[in-house]
Amino acid sequence: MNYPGKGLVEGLAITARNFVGSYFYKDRLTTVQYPEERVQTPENSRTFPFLVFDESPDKPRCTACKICEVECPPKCIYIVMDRDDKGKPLQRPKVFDIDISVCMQCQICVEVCPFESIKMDNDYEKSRYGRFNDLVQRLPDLLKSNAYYNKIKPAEAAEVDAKLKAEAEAKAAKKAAAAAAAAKATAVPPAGSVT
Amino acid sequence: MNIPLGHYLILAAILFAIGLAGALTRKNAIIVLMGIEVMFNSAILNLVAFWQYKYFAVPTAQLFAIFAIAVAAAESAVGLALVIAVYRHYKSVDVDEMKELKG
Amino acid sequence: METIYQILHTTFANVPAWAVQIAAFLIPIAFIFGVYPAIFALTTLVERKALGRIQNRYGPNRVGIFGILQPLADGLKILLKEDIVPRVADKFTHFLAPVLIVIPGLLVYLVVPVAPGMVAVDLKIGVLFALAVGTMSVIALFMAGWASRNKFSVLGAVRAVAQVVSYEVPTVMAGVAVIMAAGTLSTLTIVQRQGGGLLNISNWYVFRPWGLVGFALFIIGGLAESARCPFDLPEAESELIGGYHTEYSGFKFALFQMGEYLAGMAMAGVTVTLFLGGYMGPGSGPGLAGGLISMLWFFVKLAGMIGLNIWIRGTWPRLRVDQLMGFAWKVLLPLALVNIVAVGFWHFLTPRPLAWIITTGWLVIWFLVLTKCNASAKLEKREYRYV
Amino acid sequence: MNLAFWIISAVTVLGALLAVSLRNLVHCVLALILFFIGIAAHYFLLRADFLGTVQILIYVGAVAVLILFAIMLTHNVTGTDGPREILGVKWWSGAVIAAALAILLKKAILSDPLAMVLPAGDKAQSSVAEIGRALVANWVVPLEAIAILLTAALIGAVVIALEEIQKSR
Repeated sequence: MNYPGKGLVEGLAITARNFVGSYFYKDRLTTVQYPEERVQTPENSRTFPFLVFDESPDKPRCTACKICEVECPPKCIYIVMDRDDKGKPLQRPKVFDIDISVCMQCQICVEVCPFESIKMDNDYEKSRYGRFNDLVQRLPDLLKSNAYYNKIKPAEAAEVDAKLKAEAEAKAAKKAAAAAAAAKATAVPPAGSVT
Repeated sequence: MNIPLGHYLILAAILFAIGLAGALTRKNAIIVLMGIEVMFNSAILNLVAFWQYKYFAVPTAQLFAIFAIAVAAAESAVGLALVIAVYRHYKSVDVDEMKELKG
Repeated sequence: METIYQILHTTFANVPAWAVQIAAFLIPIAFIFGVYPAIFALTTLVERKALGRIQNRYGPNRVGIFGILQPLADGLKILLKEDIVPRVADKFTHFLAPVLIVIPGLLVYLVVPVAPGMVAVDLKIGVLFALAVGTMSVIALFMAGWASRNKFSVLGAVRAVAQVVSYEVPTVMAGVAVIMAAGTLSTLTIVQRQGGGLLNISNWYVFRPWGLVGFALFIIGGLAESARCPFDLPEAESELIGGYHTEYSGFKFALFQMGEYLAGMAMAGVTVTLFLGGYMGPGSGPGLAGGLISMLWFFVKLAGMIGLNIWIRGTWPRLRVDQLMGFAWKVLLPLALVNIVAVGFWHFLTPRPLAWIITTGWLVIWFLVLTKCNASAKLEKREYRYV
Repeated sequence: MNLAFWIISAVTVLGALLAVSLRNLVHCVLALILFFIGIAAHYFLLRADFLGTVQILIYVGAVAVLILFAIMLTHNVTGTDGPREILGVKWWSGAVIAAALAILLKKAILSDPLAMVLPAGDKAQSSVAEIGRALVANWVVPLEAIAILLTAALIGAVVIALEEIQKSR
């Protein structure tokens, strides 16, 4: 049946159905009431980088090699290597700043890191009141534990852990082999020296 | 209300004079038309005042006022259409510049 | 006013007459200035919530329980905002326009009866007064647009003026139908004529063939005159930024919003008075209880009309400018004129069923003719060269 | 009521004066609207409610809007009258003629005993029904003449305004 104003009437019917339905069927409402409830972010979603440490924040995986600082396209990373009193490099960052107002979340730092140290976070609540200093993430803000990494991205973290473990085992095996070779060469087997 | 009729008549006369002055002195055709509207309205005010003070038994004065308002509306419609036509022709609404009909 | 005077005079017998007179004078004014702006504030909230629900969202629900304090928060926010006046604007006119835009909206309520005898002024020419005052907002709109010295403002103002002037004609003609049927211009009498019948309902003018057409015309005209969706071309955001109120901020902008809503509600009130029987409804009548029920009925109907406005706003898309003018002059105006003839039929054909049949037939035939004549060209299936 | 008369009269005269003397055309129209509303208020004061409403409906709602549209279509808003021209010979001559007319009319009015007539009293009320009955009974021929005149004026205005557009195409 076709009558004048059919489209208008049908439109009114649809909006009326939406209006009434939104009170009875909660799944119609697409709005998330943000501070009370949050959307579960997908596992591979990413916001800004953070630094992973294994046991304690004093010993991050990062060695301050500055590869990420060089590779970062918008140059938002600034690293100073820590040195001891004699000026000997300690292979850990003294300063590690990421300006998240500049960072474009490209994940290139993660790609280039040889130590699986820098990873992408999925924490999206980074708004601050200031425009400049508040948006620079310092080393203490950036350091997060491996457990946290495992929590936010289980699959990826498990893969990384497995890889690191394999690497460590390979390294240990290599060391053991080298030690064994050395022991064979010196014919003095240092039993139990490699665990 | 104890305003004598003369007050209304004098008010209408003043308004009429103002409208006349506007129609005579201004060069812009639209303001000339507006002056004519002022004169129209003052005349209609006279009609209504006379109706109220002397001839309230019959509504004839109001009818005349309504007719006058209708005529004034028609006049202003045609007048403004003419102004627009003149503007299209001369690119101006200045009545002093329309000299083509001068002898 | 007289009724209020009577009530007060009988209730407070020992109060001097002049005090009662002043009170009877002030109460309607206080009512108009208090109740309708309050309804406006509530309407902004309800509208936002309803539009949200129509789009499957929650509306504002943060400030207070169910967001009930949202209008207060909005008002506070807009009061604290900076009031910016463009440097090249015509300062005085720019200032005057938002002040003037509220006045016509409030003036219309003077003649809208809310209960038996409860009308601020029972003018003999009430309907005409409401329609005439409603058109005065045109001037304020034009002042706002012109004084801003902004091409979008001027375009919006010119659109608004053209729209209001065009839609005023069919609206007034639709009102003429009611005036002819009621034989009076007084709003109070028009409402009284719609009383009686079954449950005080069956005599509403909307339940007459010509009344239904007039009702539709009046709603459309009211929407267009208050520049509400789907006739919100004067402030079409996608084309004109904000239309005539582009250059207004802070409290002046709030006044524009208020003026628009008040005008829309005023048109809704006049529609209720003319077609929906005003305060008439089951249980309404004189006396205190009947008066309260009458008032309730009036406000229920007003809320219904406002709800209809919101529903339409949430559904229909905006018209194009040529469609807007064509609709007013080619559809609504002929229909309104035909409607007046229909009232004549209704008045002079004596057996009621015959009047029903002939009036309905006349209107339906003309409606079909008008829709046929104004049907847009059939769109052919488009062939695209590059798919 | 007397006070109302004086206030409304002052507003009306002010509106008329501003309407013909301001330089900016749009300001002139706004002053003219003030004048129209003042006249409508006078009608209300004279108990011609219907006429006052018609005045607002037609003059404020239609004629003023028409003038505003004419101004918008001629985009010559500020006008060409500079201060020099405003106080020129033409101005003085016009003002003198208008003042002379006003004085003459005043003399004529005040010399007539009619000028002191007081209003007929409260029973003088306009009735819309009466007006309507008179319109379609005694005055039906003028009414139809007005209708034809308005139609002719409407068509004429459209033709005049359209002619030039068609030529320019």
